[in-house]
Amino acid sequence: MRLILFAVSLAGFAAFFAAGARGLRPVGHYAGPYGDVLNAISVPERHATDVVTAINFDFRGFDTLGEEFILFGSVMGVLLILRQQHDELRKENPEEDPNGPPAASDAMRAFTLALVGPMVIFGLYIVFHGQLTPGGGFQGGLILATAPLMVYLSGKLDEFKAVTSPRLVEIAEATGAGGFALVGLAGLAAGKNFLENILPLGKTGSVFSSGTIFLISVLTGIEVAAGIVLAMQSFLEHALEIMQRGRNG
Amino acid sequence: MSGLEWLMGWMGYAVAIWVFAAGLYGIVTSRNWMHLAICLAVMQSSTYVLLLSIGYRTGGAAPVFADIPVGARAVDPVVQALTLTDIVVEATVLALVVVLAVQIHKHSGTLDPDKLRELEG
Amino acid sequence: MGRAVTLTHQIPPLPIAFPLLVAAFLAAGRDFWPRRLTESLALGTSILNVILTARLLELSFAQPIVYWMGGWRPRGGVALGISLTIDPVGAGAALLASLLVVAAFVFSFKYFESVGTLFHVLMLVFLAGMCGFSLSGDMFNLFVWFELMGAAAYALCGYKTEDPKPLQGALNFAVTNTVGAFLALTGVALLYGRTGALNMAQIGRAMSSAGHSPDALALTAFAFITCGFLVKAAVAPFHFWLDDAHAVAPTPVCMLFSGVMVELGLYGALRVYWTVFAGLLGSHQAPLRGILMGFALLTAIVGGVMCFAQRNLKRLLAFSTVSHVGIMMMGVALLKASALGAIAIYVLAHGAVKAALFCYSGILLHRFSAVDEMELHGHGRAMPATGALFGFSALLLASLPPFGLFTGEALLGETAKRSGYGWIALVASLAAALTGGAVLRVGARVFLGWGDKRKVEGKKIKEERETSGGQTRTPAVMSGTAAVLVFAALAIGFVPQLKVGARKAAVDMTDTAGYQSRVLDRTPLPPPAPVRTPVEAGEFARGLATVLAAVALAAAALFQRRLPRAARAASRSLSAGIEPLRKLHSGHIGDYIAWLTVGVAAMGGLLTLAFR
Amino acid sequence: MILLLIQLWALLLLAAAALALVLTRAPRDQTIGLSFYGLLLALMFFVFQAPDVALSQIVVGAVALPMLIMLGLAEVRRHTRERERENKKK
Repeated sequence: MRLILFAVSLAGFAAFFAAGARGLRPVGHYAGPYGDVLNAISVPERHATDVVTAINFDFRGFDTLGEEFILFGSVMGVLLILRQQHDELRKENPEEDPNGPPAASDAMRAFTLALVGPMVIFGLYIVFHGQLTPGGGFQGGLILATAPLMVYLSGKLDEFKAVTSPRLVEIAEATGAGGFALVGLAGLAAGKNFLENILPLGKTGSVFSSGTIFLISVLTGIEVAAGIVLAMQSFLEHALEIMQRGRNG
Repeated sequence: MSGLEWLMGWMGYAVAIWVFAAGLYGIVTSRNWMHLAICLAVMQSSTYVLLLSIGYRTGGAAPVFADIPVGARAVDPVVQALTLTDIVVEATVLALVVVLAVQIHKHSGTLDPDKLRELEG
Repeated sequence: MGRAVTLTHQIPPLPIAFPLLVAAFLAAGRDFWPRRLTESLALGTSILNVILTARLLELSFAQPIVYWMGGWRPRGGVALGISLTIDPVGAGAALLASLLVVAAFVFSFKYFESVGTLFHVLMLVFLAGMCGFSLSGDMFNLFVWFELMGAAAYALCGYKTEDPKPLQGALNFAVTNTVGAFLALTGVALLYGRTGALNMAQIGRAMSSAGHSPDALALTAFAFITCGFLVKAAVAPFHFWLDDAHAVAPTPVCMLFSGVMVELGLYGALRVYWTVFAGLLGSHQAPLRGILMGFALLTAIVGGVMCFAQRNLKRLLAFSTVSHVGIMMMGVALLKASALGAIAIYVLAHGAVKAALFCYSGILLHRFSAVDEMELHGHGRAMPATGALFGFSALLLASLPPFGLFTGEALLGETAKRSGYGWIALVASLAAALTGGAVLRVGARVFLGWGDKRKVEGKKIKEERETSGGQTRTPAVMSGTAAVLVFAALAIGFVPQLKVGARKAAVDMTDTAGYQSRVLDRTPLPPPAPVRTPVEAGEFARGLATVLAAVALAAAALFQRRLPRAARAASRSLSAGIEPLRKLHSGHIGDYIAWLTVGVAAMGGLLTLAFR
Repeated sequence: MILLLIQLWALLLLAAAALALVLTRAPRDQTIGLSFYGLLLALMFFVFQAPDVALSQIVVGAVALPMLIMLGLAEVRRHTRERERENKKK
């Protein structure tokens, strides 16, 4: 009954959607003006060659501020929801069933561990070249976040705990998110508008160019990497505890 | 050839509608919260396809002016920026849904919304 | 230009940026900041937000504000960056959100069993999201703040994680609202494809110059965006998530959900209509009014009936919110500035009363670990003051003249009459009587011990307390917050400036051409002059009749056994009649999304028919 | 011309994959499917001249999200086992 009703309205919905989409220009005939104007002014006025990054961190940086805090809020939410679980588990007896990394051969472990270095370098490269080539704070931050995961998968648990010291990661996340807001407020302090560029633009094409775009990209990288690690950590915390007890006992 | 181009002209939108509808169908018929989360992701990918189709320009380059001169024919960078934001939003909401689903399973032993009709008003 | 002028010009981003900054700061040391510091800092920030948004309200009355992020001013009518476009309605919404967050923080001060700092961090993020949503002048930016509100709200909802019930509620809430958000985003994408713009003023101008009759794309975009926001506004048939979310969210969060978040959904729909679609769809106002009114009436009645049928106080209050949203939606549907002014007052008063009532449910939960009406039977006899205020709030909810909710509803009735929709006032009265009656019934049962003391059938529903400390008395912060809120709702009816201001604010919001020229051109049009609307004596009588009906309904429910035989049979068949309606509220996400699809398809079909 | 064909092909694959993903009911298969779907989306972004988006889609859609769901499923399996064990004790 419910399904019939749903099927009928789904068909209606799709037809209505399609009727609306017929009013669009055919794919391939984008007519501007917004994107074209930004394509034209991004290099001369912001010294940023990757226009998408320039939009994300400057022209529409306010969107990204909101988006960073969506990430921030979700990570806080994940911590909030998983928190009780951890409190309970401390009271429970340790089980002999470690939900740890999947059993892997030594060669495999060495391989994953060897990937950590390149991942970090690649991530940093992407973060720092955001304004020049495809990539930026998000993408680089996400790649950076996979590095600790590699350490975890390779079974080096103590090292994993060391590189993901909760307090450090927490502070890093808050710095990234709060720093973004601070950069915005710095514009006000300089007598300009919120999120307006206040740094020298530098030479187009060099790493330290395009003023606040570069700075915000780096801050976003920190935020994203730390946020993901923080969320991952609270997921894995339980497994880690059990494994360590198993090793000690 | 023009037939192919005509096809291309609407295919992006058609796929966006298709994907949205498929995601909705999946959500409504889902018997498992994890499955539902993935259907939500599918539904959300519809907006990426729609946005990028809208901003595409035949023969346009990517909006990165490192190797091409300013003023060269390029696709719309705005929809790409929007899609990027959208991807991050989707991922974070999905993370919340998955964590909540795991907690539900922990307390009730099931992931099936049908068996969880506890909220009846 | 002096320094002071610059400072004034820099206020607009602050109500959004400050809470975010403080949230990040609190999160940085969430394990080692002392509890007192966290609480004071969070409370201080929300008070600062009240001051800032109040100043914005004052400034925007003189001249609506346009603020360009990053200093990217429009060139040749093309917006390069994101604008905050602040008119009195937007600033007022942000102010209401800030005020209620202050109330929520005060209510939860000291006694609320907190999870360290996370609660405060998320509340501040939530606050920033609500302010951003109210002030933004950019379509996609609206979506971003909408999602930020959402993410914080879902997390706050899953706060009590011991049993699967809250989790299921939070999940239903998250999934339904996410689907709504992506529906809205699809609409935004369609508009962008047509106009190549994201700023609402620019889209509006491009849409109305594109042609005189609205085509399918305009209708689809309108339906998707409106439905997306109506999901947040809990308009039927998109409302199913609301009672689940309220039943499980902690009390201070409920205050915000009902008091302002839901109303912001309506605000979003209004904002988009008046900036983007008014020029285009304006020539077809009559059918559009009819369609929107249909949704409004359905919401008011479904909410009212379901409200009366609840036993769980929080769920009951949630359905009353649905019903009142229906009344507000009537004002939206009239598509008139005077209706909008009426709604503005109504929203303020409703926010205060509803927040107060949630405070009382929180107090009951604190004292007796229960929110079930039957279980609480007679428990409140020792709390006469609380009971009196609770009962008074119930009367306010039934729009007792001449207080806040009445003022709004009377103005709404006036406008409706002049638009040829005079009869909707009766539906509004019915909804108000049902919800007010339901709350009165609970009050009489709990605080006076009236009515039948039926055994609680089925398993006893154990509610978890959210507070620490002794159960023998009510902390002053809790009862104080509630009393202040009741007083605010009461006072709203007596401030004549408020009526004048609301009218002016509404005229500003509906001035589509003025909005566009303020944002895009250097020479703004002069603001239009508001029109006067006096309240008639007829409305006064209707208000009194509504209250009497509410009392009668409550009495009938309490003393069912003493009713004459015929009336008893009638009430029995009535409750059998609403059984299918109850069944629809199944708590099952698949059902909810199916209904959402039905709603969107219905709106789409009706629009298509009406505009052919 | 060749780009056009690739674009069409990517879109068609995407449509098919979306349906398949929705109809797959076993969560573990679905996780692998999600990863594949994420890659397809990234491919589509790439041929639509959106390298920035493609890059983040690879990291988010093909790696992070499937990983998240895998972790979630692992937790679910653990709970199930614990529950079974408790039931046996009784």
